[in-house]
Parts: sequence; C-alpha cells; structure tokens
Amino acid sequence: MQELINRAKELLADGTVARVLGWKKGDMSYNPEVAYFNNAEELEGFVYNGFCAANLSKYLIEASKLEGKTLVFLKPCDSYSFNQLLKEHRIDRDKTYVIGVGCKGKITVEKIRDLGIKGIESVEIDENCENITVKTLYGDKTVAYADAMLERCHVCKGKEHVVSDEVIGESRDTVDAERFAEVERIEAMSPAEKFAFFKAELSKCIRCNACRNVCPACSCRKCVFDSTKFDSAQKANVDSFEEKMFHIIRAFHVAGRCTDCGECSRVCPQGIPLHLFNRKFIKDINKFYGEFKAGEDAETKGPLTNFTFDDVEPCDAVKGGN
Amino acid sequence: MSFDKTKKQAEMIREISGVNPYKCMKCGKCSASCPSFNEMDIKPHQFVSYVLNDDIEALANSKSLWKCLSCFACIERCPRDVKPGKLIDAARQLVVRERDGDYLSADQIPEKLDPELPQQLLVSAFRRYRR
Amino acid sequence: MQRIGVFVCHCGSNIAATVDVKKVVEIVKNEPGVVHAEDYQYMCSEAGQALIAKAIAEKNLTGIVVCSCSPRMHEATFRKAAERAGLNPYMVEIANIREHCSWIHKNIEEATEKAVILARAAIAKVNLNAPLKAGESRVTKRALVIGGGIAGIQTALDIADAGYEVDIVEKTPSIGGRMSQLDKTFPTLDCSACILTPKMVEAAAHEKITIYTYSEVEKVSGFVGDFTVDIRKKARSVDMDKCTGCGVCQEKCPSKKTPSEFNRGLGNRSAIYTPFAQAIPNVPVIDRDACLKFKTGKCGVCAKVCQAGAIDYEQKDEIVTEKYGAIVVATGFDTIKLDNYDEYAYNQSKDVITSLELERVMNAAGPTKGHLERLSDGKHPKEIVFIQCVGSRCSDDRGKPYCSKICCMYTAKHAMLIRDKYPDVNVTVFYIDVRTPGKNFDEFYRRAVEDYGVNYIKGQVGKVAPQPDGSLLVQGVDLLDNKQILKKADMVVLATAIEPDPSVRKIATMLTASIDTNNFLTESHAKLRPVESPTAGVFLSGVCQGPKDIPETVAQAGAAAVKAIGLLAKDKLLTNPCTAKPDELLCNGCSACANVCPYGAITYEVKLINDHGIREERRVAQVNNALCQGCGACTVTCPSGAMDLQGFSNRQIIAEVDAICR
Amino acid sequence: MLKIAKVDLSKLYAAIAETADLFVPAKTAGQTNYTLWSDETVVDMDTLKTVKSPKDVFFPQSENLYTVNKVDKKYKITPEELCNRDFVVFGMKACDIQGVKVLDKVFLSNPVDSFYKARRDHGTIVALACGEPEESCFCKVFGIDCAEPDADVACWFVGEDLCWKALTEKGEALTAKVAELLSEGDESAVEAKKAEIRAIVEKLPYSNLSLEGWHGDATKEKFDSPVWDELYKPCLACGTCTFVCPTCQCYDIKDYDTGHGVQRYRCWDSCMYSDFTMMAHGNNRTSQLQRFRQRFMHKLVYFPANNDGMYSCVGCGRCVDKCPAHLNIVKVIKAFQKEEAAK
Amino acid sequence: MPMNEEFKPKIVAFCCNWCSYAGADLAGSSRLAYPADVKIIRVPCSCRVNPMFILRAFEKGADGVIICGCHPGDCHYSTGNYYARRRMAMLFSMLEYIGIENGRTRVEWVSAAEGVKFSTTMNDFVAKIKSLGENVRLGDIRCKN
Repeated sequence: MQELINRAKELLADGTVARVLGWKKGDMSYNPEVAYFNNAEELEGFVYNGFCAANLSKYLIEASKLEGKTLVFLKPCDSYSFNQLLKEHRIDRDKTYVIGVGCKGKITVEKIRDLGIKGIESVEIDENCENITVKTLYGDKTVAYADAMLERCHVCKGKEHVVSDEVIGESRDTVDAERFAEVERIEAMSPAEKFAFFKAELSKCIRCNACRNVCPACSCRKCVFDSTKFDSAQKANVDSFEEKMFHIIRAFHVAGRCTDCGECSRVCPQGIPLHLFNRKFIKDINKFYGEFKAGEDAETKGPLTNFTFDDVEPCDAVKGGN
Repeated sequence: MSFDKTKKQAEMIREISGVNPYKCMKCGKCSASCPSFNEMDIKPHQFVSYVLNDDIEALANSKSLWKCLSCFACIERCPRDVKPGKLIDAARQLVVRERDGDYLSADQIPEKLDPELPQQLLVSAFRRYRR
Repeated sequence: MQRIGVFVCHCGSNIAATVDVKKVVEIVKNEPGVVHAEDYQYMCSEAGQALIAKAIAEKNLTGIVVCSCSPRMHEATFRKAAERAGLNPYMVEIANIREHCSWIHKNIEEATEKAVILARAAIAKVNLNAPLKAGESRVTKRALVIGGGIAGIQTALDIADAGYEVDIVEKTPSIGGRMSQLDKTFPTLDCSACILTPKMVEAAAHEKITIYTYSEVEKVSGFVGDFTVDIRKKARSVDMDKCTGCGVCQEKCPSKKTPSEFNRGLGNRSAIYTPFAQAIPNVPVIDRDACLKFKTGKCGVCAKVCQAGAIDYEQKDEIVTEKYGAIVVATGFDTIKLDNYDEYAYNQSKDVITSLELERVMNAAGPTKGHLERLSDGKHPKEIVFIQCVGSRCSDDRGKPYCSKICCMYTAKHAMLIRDKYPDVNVTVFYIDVRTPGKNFDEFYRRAVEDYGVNYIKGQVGKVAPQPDGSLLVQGVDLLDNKQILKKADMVVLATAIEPDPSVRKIATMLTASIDTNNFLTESHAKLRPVESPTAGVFLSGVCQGPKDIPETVAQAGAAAVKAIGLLAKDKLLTNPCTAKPDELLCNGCSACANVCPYGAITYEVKLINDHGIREERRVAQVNNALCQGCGACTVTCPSGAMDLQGFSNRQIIAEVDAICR
Repeated sequence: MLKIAKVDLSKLYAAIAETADLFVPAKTAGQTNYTLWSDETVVDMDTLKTVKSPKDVFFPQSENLYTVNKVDKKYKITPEELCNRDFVVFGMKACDIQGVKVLDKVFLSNPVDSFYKARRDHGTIVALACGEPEESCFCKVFGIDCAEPDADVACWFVGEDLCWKALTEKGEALTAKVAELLSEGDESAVEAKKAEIRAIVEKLPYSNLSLEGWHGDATKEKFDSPVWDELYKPCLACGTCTFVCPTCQCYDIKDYDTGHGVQRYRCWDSCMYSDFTMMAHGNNRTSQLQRFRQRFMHKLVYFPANNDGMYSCVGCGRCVDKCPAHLNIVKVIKAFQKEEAAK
Repeated sequence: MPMNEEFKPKIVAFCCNWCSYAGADLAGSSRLAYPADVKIIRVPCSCRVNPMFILRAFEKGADGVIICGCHPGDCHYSTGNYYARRRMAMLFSMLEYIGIENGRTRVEWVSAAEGVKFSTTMNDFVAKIKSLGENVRLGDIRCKN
C-alpha cells in the first residue's frame, strides 16, 4: 500500500497527474470509500486492502472532464471496464494514468455478517490474505479470507491487467468455482422453478437503482427508466412485471458490453444475484457468436452490433425451440 | 351403402393416406408410370377422382387394389405430391380392416414364402397384410 | 392534443361486407383526440378525398386516420389529399382494415372489433405524430442495366434513345443472351439471329451506351438516384482496342476440347473464343482454365498468330466504379437441371435432349449444322417424342411450382418445323394442358396439329427407357383413351422448366431487392407496378421477374426503360423524411448506432451542449438525412433512447402496442 | 409483565392473525423484510435490522390513490378505499418506532394524509427490544432507548421466553385477544435484560457521536460549507439510503395507464434521483452535490427547524450498512466535526 | 375470465414494411384466413423492434408477440434483420431463462411473396398461444382488471 502512496506522490509531484482517484480509509476498518486525493497530505488517508472492492473505472467519466490527468488505480478486473468505456468514448485515455494494482480477491463485510457475526468492532486481514480476525462486541472470531470473498472473485477473470501504464503489486489466483455453474443450474430448472426463483429474488427489489448506478456499462446520461420521453419511466415497485422488465432490459442494454465485474451484485442492498442475468447473456454470446470478453480490448465490435450470415435463429436459441 | 358411410370412408382414406386429392392436376403421370396399368380396371389416375367423388364402393370392389405392386413409381414421380399409390394402399387397408379378423400375422408369413418371389412383391405383401 | 379525424372506407363491399363500418365510426368517435369520424363508400375516390379535405378545413383537423386498404396501396393518395387540404402529409396514418381484417375474417362481430382496435392503434399513433418535411437528394443521370440479353438490350436502347447514358453489364463475353441461342421464334417463325443482331449492333454503336461484357456487378451502395456500383471487368487476356476480330487465334488455338456454353455443351470450342459468330464485341476471350499457356506455361500460339498484338496474358481483372441514378435488372433465365428426373433418362441417353438443346441442333450454326440428327449416332430420327411440363407445375422439390409459360408454344414451333423440313419424321407431343393465350398463338398450335399432323396426346410420360438397339422406349398414358402407351422413339425432347439465372440471388442481395421463393424478383405491386422492384430506383426487365416470351420481354423492357427515364428526368428527388434523429441531450456518444448503420449515415461531432444549465463539450451523434433510409437499427442499439426514428418513434410504437393490448 | 415461550410463538402469530393482518420480519431469498404473515412464513426475529424499515406497513412504497376510467368521452374517478382492516406489526425496534413518530409529524399534521392516518388508526405495534445491538447502530445519539421501546406492546427476549407488556389501550386490547397464550412473566429478568442491552449500547462505536452544531438554525452555515464539495463524490446517486430509511417520506405521484383506465399512484421518491422534484421548468437541484446535501440537511437541519428540534434520523444505521459507496450520515457528521476542529 | 368463454389471446405482430407487411397484405388479398386475435404493427424493418416494445406488450396484457421480417439476406436495408436476429435470440433466451414459457415469442421470416406462409404462420402461432393459455407471468397485475 505504501508503494502505491509513494508512487502517487511522485506522479503528483512531477506534474504527470493532477489528482489521484483511489480509496480512502473509512471510519470502520471495513468501509473504505472512493475518494480523490489532490495532494501528498491527503494521500495519508489512502488505503488499499481487501475491502477496496469498488471499481473506479466509471468515476473516470466525470474525471475525464476535469483539467489535467487523473491517476487511477485499477484492479485486473476493473481494467476490462476501463477498456469498454474507452471503446464507447466515455472516457479519455489521454487524461488518465492507469496504475494496475495487484489483487488477492476482494472481501465484504456482508459476507462476514452472513456467517452470523454481529457487532463488529474491527477487522484485521493477515499479511497473506489467508485469514481475517474479527473483533466483535460479542467476542473475537476468525474467518477464512476466501469465505468473505465476493462472488466475482471466486470466478475471477485473471491476474492480468488488459490496460495499464504501470503495474504495482502481485495478484493472486482466487478461482475456486465454475463461472457458469449457477447459470447452468437455473437453466436446468423447469420453467415453473425458474420463474419461482426469479420471482423470489426480484420481488425483493426496491428499485433503488444501485445496480444500475454502480455499473460501468450503465453509463447513460439519462437512463430510459428515468426518462419521461418514452413513457418508459419507472419508479414504483409493484412486485409485478415492472422489476423484471427493468432487470431484463438493463441486462439487454449491457449485453456484449458487460465485463462481469460483479459490482451490481456487490451493491444490491437486498442481495439479489443480479450477475446471473448478465452472466446468462455472456454465456449465450459465447455459445452463439463465439467467445467474447467485453473490455478485453478497446476496438473489437460488440456482439450485438455485429452479425454473421448464419447466426443462430431465435427459435433455435431457446432450449426447447419455439 | 349409405351416403354417410361413403363420406366417412372417403374421409378415412384421406386420413390414412395423408393425401390431398385436390392437389391433382390430372396429368396422368401415375398411369403412365404404372407397371400394372393394363391389369387394372380402375386406373391409378382415376383413383384420385374416385376418392374426390366419394365413390369408395367402386374402389373397394375394384380388382386394381390387388393388382397394385406397391412399386411406388407413381408416388416417386407424381409432380403434385398427390401420390396415388398411397390412396390405393389406403383403400386396400380399408377393405382389409372391414374384413375383420382375417389378418395375417407375421409368423404365418414364412411358411407361405416362395424363394423365387421378387423382393418387391414381399414388401407389397407386407404392406397389404401386415395389419 | 391533436384534433383527429377518422375516415372509415367501405371499399364498396370489400370492407363493408365484413366490417360494420358504421359501428366503427361510432366507437372511434370516443377515442382521445378524435373530433370527427365518418364513413364513405370509397375514400380513395375524388369524392372521398374531398370529404377528407372538407373535414380538415371545417373541423380544423391536425391529424387524420384513414381506415381502409393497406398503406402500401393508398397511403400516398391520402397523404397527397391531406397535403392539398393544408395538412402536413405525415399527419396521416392508415389503419389497414381490408387486407389485415375484412378480407381474412368472416365473422362480422370479430372483424368489426378488430377494425376498431386497428383504428385505435392508428389514432394512438397519430396523436404523437409530428409534421415532417421531406429532404432532397440529387439524381445521377445515368442508368445501369444488368444483363445483356434481349431484355437488357431493349431497355438500354430505349433509355439511351431518350438521351441518357446507359451502361450494360453482361457476364458472358458477348451480349445477346438466350435469344441468340434460338433458331426460330414463334409464332412467325422468323430467324432469331436475324431480328436480334441488328439490335445488338445498334446498342454497340449507340453513343450513349457503354457495354461491359465478361463483367459482373461486384458491389452496390447508395440509394435511388445515387447508386455507386463497382463493376468487375474480368481479365479477357485480349486487348479490346487492338483486336480486329479476325478470328485467326481461334482457328490456330490447339486447345479445342472445351464444351461450348453457347451450344449447351453439344459441341466444343477453343480456349480462346468468341461464343458465336455475331458476338458483340467481336473480341475473343481466353478461357484461362482451358488455355495451355495458363495451364502449362507452354504454348502462346495465339500471341504468335495475332497480327494486331492484342493478346495480353498479363491482363488483370479491373474494377470500374460508376455512379447511377437507376438500375435495371435483366438477368434472364436458364433451364433447370434435370438430375432429379431419372425417369426421363436425360443423363443416360444422348438422344434425350432439352428444347433449348434442340434449338442448337436445328440451328445452321449449331453442332449438327442444322441437320436433325441423333446426337448418339448421327442417324436421322424417324420418331420424335416431345414431353411437356418437365419440371414445371411441380409441387415437390424436384421441379418448379409455376408454369414456365413458353414451352407449349416453342414445342408447337419445334414440332411444326420438324414436320415441315422432314415430313418422314413422326412427331408425338405428350401434354397435360396446351396453354396458348396470346395473339395468333392458339392458331399457331392448331396449325401444328391440323396442317402438319403433329400427334398431340393428353397425358404424361412416366418413363423413358433406353433400349439395347439404341432406341428409346417411351411409356406414357393417353388419358382420353384411358390407355397406357408404349412408344419406340429415336429422340425425346424435354420441355424443361426455366428458372431465373442463378446469378440473380447475389445481385438481388446487393440491390436489397426482394426475391420470391422461386428466385424471381418481386415487383412492387403484382398488377399496378409490375416493372418496379420494391427497392426504389431498381426496375425489372424480362424473365428475372417471371416467365415470359420474347414479345412480352421486349414490352416489359420498354416499360422498365420508361420508369427509369421518368426517374432520370428528375433533377432532385424528395427523400423519405422518416429518418433517425438523435436527441443530443440524451446521447452518450458511444458509437453503437454508427456501428450498426448500414449506410454510414451516422457520424460524431464534439459539440457544446447546454443540458438544463450544465454546459459541456460532448461527443454526440449526427445523422445525414440524405443517407439515412430509416431502418431503425440504430434506435434499438441505443441504450438511452437518444436515437429515435421519425414517423416510427419509440413513443408512437409503444402507443400502438398499448392500444392493441388494452 | 406477561410471557410466552419462544417455541409457542407460532401459536401467538396464528392467534393474532385470526383477527388482524399480521406483519412480521421474514426471510425470503436470504433477506429479512417485513411481510404479511401466513402459515408458510419463515419468521425471522433474530435478525436485528430488516433490510427495508417497516415504514411501508404504514406508508407503502407504492400505493394507489385513485383510478380514472373513461366512459365514452367522460371521465369517472374512483378513489382508492382507505385501510379499513386492523393489523399488527410485530417486532419493530425502538428506532423504527421513532421513525413512525417522524412520519406522524409529516403525515398527521395539517393537511392530514388520510391514507397514512387510516393505517395508523388500524395498526397496532408490538415492539421488540434490541437483544444484540450492532456496530452501525447509533439510536442513543437521538435519545432513543432500544432496551425500552415505546409502542402499543413492548417485548423482550429473555432466555427461552418472550416477555410481553402492553403499554397502550390498543396494546391492552391486543393482549386481551391473545391472553390465553400468555402467562405471568418475571419483571426483574426483563430489567436485567434491559441493563445488559444498555451496557452494550455504551460500547457501540457510534454511540457517542456528537450532534453539536446540527440544529434548525444552522441552515446557512451548513448549507454553504465547503465540506460538501468532496464529501458527495463517491455517491452513486442510487436511492438505497432513502429506501431503507425509516424516516424518508418523500414520494412522487405518477400515472399508470392500465389500458382500461389510469391509476394515479404514489411511490417513494429519493432526493438522490436526478428527477426528484422535477417540475415543468426543470429541476431546482441539478448536481449530485446539491441532491446529496439535501438529504442530510433535511434530516439534521430542515426537519428540526420545522418540528421543534426533532431530527429525522433515528440512528438505525441501515444506511451505514447498505450504502454501496460506504457513505452515510455518520460520515457526514464526522466530516463536519473534523472541519470544525481544523478551524 | 369465465371458464366457459373461449380464450381469445391478444397477439401483437410486428411486421417489417417491405417483406412481412406486404406478405400479410398478400395473405389478405389471397383471402388466406388467420385468427382476428393477431394485430399487426407496421415497422420499417425488423431491426426497429426494440425488446422494450415486446416486454411492453406483455406487460400490457399481450399473450404472444411475433416479429416478422425479410428473410436473412433479403433485408430491404440489407442488414437489419441480421441485427434483429441476434437481438431476438438473446431476448428469447433470457425469457426462457427467467421461466417464461417457450413459444410466447417468435421470429418468422416472411417475404412479400409468402402470403401463404404468413397465414399459416399466424394460424400456427395463435394455436401455440392458445395451447399455452393466458400470459400470467409477464403481465402487469394492474392491467389485468
């Protein structure tokens, strides 16, 4: 972490960058927040640890409008989002300085709480990110790092940064699950079971828009679901079709653009596994139109703005045919 | 034979054969192709009109039913997908069904076999007597 | 809120017999925005249009809905009527209650209910319509004719005579097409070459006509009035300017074993060849697949004997790019392959031939120098059987479901010519129907029977069996006699079905012209616009649109020319105003729309945007209205809905959906 | 003081549900929220905080106001019926109850919100003391005692029992209905439990947060502070904080076209949203800084200014737990403290 | 819906102007009947059909939605139906994934010359929707009364 701070100070000092976008220590050991650092002094509050899960690439849309370069720290998976945003002309590469940071998997306090741990006073992560010691009002607990890890880290995209100006720190292979296993599990269900599953999950939705607002692919200036222009604005949660429509259309709009960064599922206050929508589309795209990794580069045409003459017919795209 | 019964039989023939006799354009290619033409009293192309006119009794009594070799030449060559051979086969089945109980079972066949019989006739026989 | 008038047409009894039009009027009167509703016998009539004009003036209508026939039929009529009455033509919507309702439903209650719903959808849409203004685009005063047969030649001559430049692109080495392969033409029996050659010469000599032979259309872009076409001039290996057409190269060429395409493979040609004596241009091409020089590197005889030094082995394909205002497709036909018709023994016996092959046999320049002889042994035939409808009127996938139209007449012609020249030959024709509508056509057929003694038998042939003695056993049926016929013949001639030239598929795709299940190009309207493709600026000439004989082809060629001239005579065209329109405030500048635009109509610009008080430079999409054709691909790819399609906007379509589903 | 064994709670729920609708915290798809009780409901009294506060029992996230139908060219308006069925909310915590009091200030003062009032009139609250307060809790800061909830009935989990005490007339009435399931409880055990809870509260990291400087008269000073300039930046502009909050009461009124008519409904709105308070002329808060500031100014300055110093934050800590950007009212208060200290 | 009443499905058909709408016209002029439950919305091209429109139709009470366009390769705009094909393949797959019965949505390529195909397609689709019954999973409860 100190290496990151030192390097940031250097780049600020020599005028390469005008500001630094990173994570700031929170008031608890587990709640760092995204912050801009404008000088060496502010950088004293900088933090980088297992809890720094936030994908900073989307913040660069606003940062690109500022005077001078912004130094940004990107984890390997964040770099895919960065590329995708570059492809869509949403950020300015010339106004960013990318330091790829090593990542050993990211954890969240929600997962720790899910283990039944309450009244957390502090969390300590050991040197090698193997174990977490949790001090609570009701006694101390030890948790395996992997058990507190976000879903996305169990199916990590890899240790490589697809874009960066320099890389600091080592990454770790955290994959211990099959990426499409959950999607396949659902695919194997009967229509009634599928419907029941998604109804149970989506009826929790409170339409807070956190998933959309955190999503680097959902970078629209004005979302269709906020726009009064097409009579498509939605705000009410009516435990009916509206949520499904919102989530299906959102998944559709980011299909071929979603890098599977997992932020949507991370931020959902109701713990809805929203990535299951996006991952279904990714699986379909891979199957129908060939392997495609959104954000792997900043040039390739996305699968939904492309075609071949012998693409699969919609009736053949569904399991039972139409 | 009552009118209703005839209608029903014509319907059955259409159903068994899967043939739409209205598709026939009366080109005669079936009759032109038929190896048994000369032995038939009702010619293959006429079968279509008999079914169209619900004249099933005449068909059922026709010796043509038993002269058809089931060689499928007419089925193969019919340009309109009418396939008169299927109509003949269906009419035959209708008659066989009405005979009731007079079926030939598969194990009865070997004893009746003559090694000199042509294969095609065997196939035809199967189709005639199987059910 | 709009002030909408709804006009319900009876279309005589076409609509009124199944739709209770009075009831429709009563119900739609209560729809939001509707201030006027009435019905009339024929809305498209002068009187009907006057009713609309009157209502627009008296009720101050801002939008109208006409419940009538398909908009593809009369949308333009009603738009013009509205425009004359002072209303923007795009404030008109049509509810299709004829083709989509009265004509397909029998139950009056059901049809009326559906008509009301269709009307509601149109009303909901027009409530959201906005006046649109057509733009303008220029017209390139040059036409392209694809195909150099009689259809293409006639179209080109007619356009050129009207004073416009025309290019003909022909894929074979010479213009002339199928007609040049024919011996005589019905019903007058004049020599085909004698009437065709002057036309070919005229086209070649015409100062307004440029002919690209041995060339193919490679790429088409643009739109009506402004097409850009790449033409591939295949390497001829002979310099067109130097060659004098003396023919020595063809005589001396040592490779003479290639089947002649012109003679339908019945004779051979040399590797360097002109397809036939009267070829235009009279410049040979080298068939590089057959030429020894190209195959082995050794030979070069033609170069040695050519006094003009025209042989150029190094020649390369050349791409010519040209702009056109109109394109006429005249790609013609070929006969179908008979591989699936084993019963006629076409592939087993040389003496079973197609009618087009018989044309070559009968022709003095053909493989038998015009003598009627068996191709197997050169013997004079005594007994010839003609079989009609080979592959035509077939509903299975071996043949074609349509009638090829020309076979009855050319078979009568062949029978008559044979009987005339060789009275010792017996001619029998097996037919299903003899179809001879046309001026002097039935008389012609009757002459073949009555004056020339041709034996017409109603019935088909089931089988042609080659016999060990070289004869052919024809097994047919005489349906009128109810007899099977076994006939020994020396030759059998098959009236083979015709199909559009296979090249038409590729061309249709390039032109985005629609094609039917049989690969015939679709006309804009089967009756009223038979020579226009639904794709603006593309016209149809000859058999590419459907089977026809020569006089019909020439007539249609002229008609296509007139339509093309009508287009070329205009300096400007009004463009479709239903184009895509970006909302700059919503645009993310992501380029998704530009990625899917088939016309390259979308570009990006960095602009200063004032978004409710926030002023910033943004990359936003711009649409070129002259290029945009209004498909709407961009609108769906745009996640924020910034891109919308005028005339078919998101809100309009959603309003229609809502109206139908409620 | 009455009591019922924990194992018998399902009988209690069933007994209550016989005469009234019963809302309980229940776990569905892994999350605990208030739901209408039925035989199949998996009641979850162990989770301290439901994701959403129970406010939508009184003030639903979406509710219909009236329906407009078109009859020929005329319009027919049918108002939505007011709540006319008694209901019981079981398990509300002290902070959430304070939240309802905040809502009362808004909806029961003139003009009275008839929909809200009808629900308040028909609702009986059975409160539950917080057994294991958590680190994000700071109700003490607002003078709330989570060991002693103030409702129609107050309950405590003590050992294997639930202790039950009616505090109001409504509470007495409910108690009477379920009397046969209740037996006499031990007052002193409850007192011990309260002491235990209060001891934990003292140890909570936010319990001593100072609200100094936050009052109804601080508008200008707080509004113009440069602290906001950096503070809002991580904010995603989602509505999580407002939708999990027990006191946020802003709503939007919208129309829904059902095809047969138009339903005018209201639904929670969020000051974090770009179309919040959108008017014909546009929006009076155009930047996220302004929207972010609005929320905290409202909770800590504007609301006390209009309600005799009552804050519209109850320290439930849901926003602390749920904000995807780890921003929350505590961090805001602390940021201002730091700024003051620096001055 | 009373049990004794026959189920009359609401079916929305999006037809591209150049092929399928003309195919529907041809079906009309050829008097090739199909159920009145089908209501056609004219769009310039199948690529104009936004998945939002389809979900909207279901939300508002449609029981089936069919999208008809030119055959691949024959698009009036040359490539529109290729995009539509991908979009619909994705959407349909997603609808299946969330448990919507297969067959409520369909894409069919119908040319201007295929009046017969248009009619048989619609007959078949209506029969399919009737066999699936009323759409309860995608509708909005507010539209049901």
